[in-house]
Amino acid sequence: MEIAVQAADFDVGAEISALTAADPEAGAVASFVGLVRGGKVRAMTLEHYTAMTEAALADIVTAAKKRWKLRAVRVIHRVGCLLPGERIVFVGVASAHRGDAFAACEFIMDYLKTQAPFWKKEETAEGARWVDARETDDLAARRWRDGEED
Amino acid sequence: MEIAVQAADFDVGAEISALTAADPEAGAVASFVGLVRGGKVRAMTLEHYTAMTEAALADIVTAAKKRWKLRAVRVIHRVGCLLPGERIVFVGVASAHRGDAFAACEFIMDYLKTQAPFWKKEETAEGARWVDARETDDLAARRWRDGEED
Amino acid sequence: MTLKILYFASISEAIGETAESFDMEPGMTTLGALRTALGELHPELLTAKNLRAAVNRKMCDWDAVIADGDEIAFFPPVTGG
Amino acid sequence: MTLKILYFASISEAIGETAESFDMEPGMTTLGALRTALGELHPELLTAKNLRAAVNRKMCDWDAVIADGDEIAFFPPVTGG
Repeated sequence: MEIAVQAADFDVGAEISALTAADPEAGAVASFVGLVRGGKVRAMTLEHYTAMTEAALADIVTAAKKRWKLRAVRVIHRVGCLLPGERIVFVGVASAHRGDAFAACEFIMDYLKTQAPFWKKEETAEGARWVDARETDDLAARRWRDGEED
Repeated sequence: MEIAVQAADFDVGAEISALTAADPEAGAVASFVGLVRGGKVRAMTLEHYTAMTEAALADIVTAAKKRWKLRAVRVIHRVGCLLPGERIVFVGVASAHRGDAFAACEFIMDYLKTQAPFWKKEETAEGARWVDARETDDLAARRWRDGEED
Repeated sequence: MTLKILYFASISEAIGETAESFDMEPGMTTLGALRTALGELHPELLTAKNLRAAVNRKMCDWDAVIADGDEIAFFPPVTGG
Repeated sequence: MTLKILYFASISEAIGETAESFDMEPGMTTLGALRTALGELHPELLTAKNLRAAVNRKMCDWDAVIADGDEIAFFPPVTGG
């Protein structure tokens, strides 16, 4: 399974190892872990569009595989209530060489941030509020379009 | 310790977790693992310039910290004899936001590939041979210079 | 035609519903037209900043064509990751 | 002046040494001049493709100035990572 949407935490080391297990051609693994930042936030709840989420993530992974030479991809996104310091998301990409792995990993994160149906609600001392989308995330996703062939 | 040059393997999951432990502002960790590729290679020996290696890696990390807003950095490079599938190098970068973490992680790998005094010797059925430097690695490191402010 | 309508996150909270069924007059066949029609019941759909929508679980622009039985979701810009 | 010379990887194998001491005539004070002088003992230093060098553990260009007591290393392009 390439994609998982789950309440449970995950084992980053095991996920990274699994990406290259039994694949002698995979010389490079780029990965990303996103965590709940602290500060004023006491807790965060992640809502998602259950029926659409995995398909949206699968579309993003398919686009990455079309664009770069990849050996294996893994995306895990947690939902439900998370505390500061907890992991939210994991993206791992294995490839023969590092250039493809780095680019695809960042591409998947940039598209996930603008295309995958998750919404964060933060709880602070002043109450709960839905997190605003960041304009920089739109810009990050858009920059991959300039280089598209099709 | 940010930098380690060692014969022993390392625990990728523990290294990634340590980068954000007790840092509530670190919301993003980008990391890279490089492994010995198989195929014709039976084993690989990594020679290095002991007195220079850690200083060279420290210079690369310092340059990355000057260029991006980073919370923590970890570089581990193994030396000695390694078998196909074994980990060679780990670079992990924690930051508040993912853009800085991704860029710095790739920058460190690109500079490590051209500036850190390690040399690989491969053993194949036809004998042992020193690995040739790849021109693409020079190009990868050079592209960071175009955007330099100084 | 009958549509299954879903609301998420701040949109769902503002409207006070997570799902409903909606019968639309024939002839109005775009996502944008649906938004306008539903907006008479839920003005939040008209005033929401950067409202997004999906047709049958694919994010679409407002000129997307919709058909009987479609599942239409309205939501704010996504904030996962 | 006396210099500590180190060789690594394929350069070390070609020359058959990993380290040696070298006395250089005064007046020849760049890395490039040292390479030329050492090349009389070890022609591999002149023929090696893309030879690299470090002065006191910093990679340097051939016009780098060297001084008595310096540690000079010669090696092929690095291939770690």
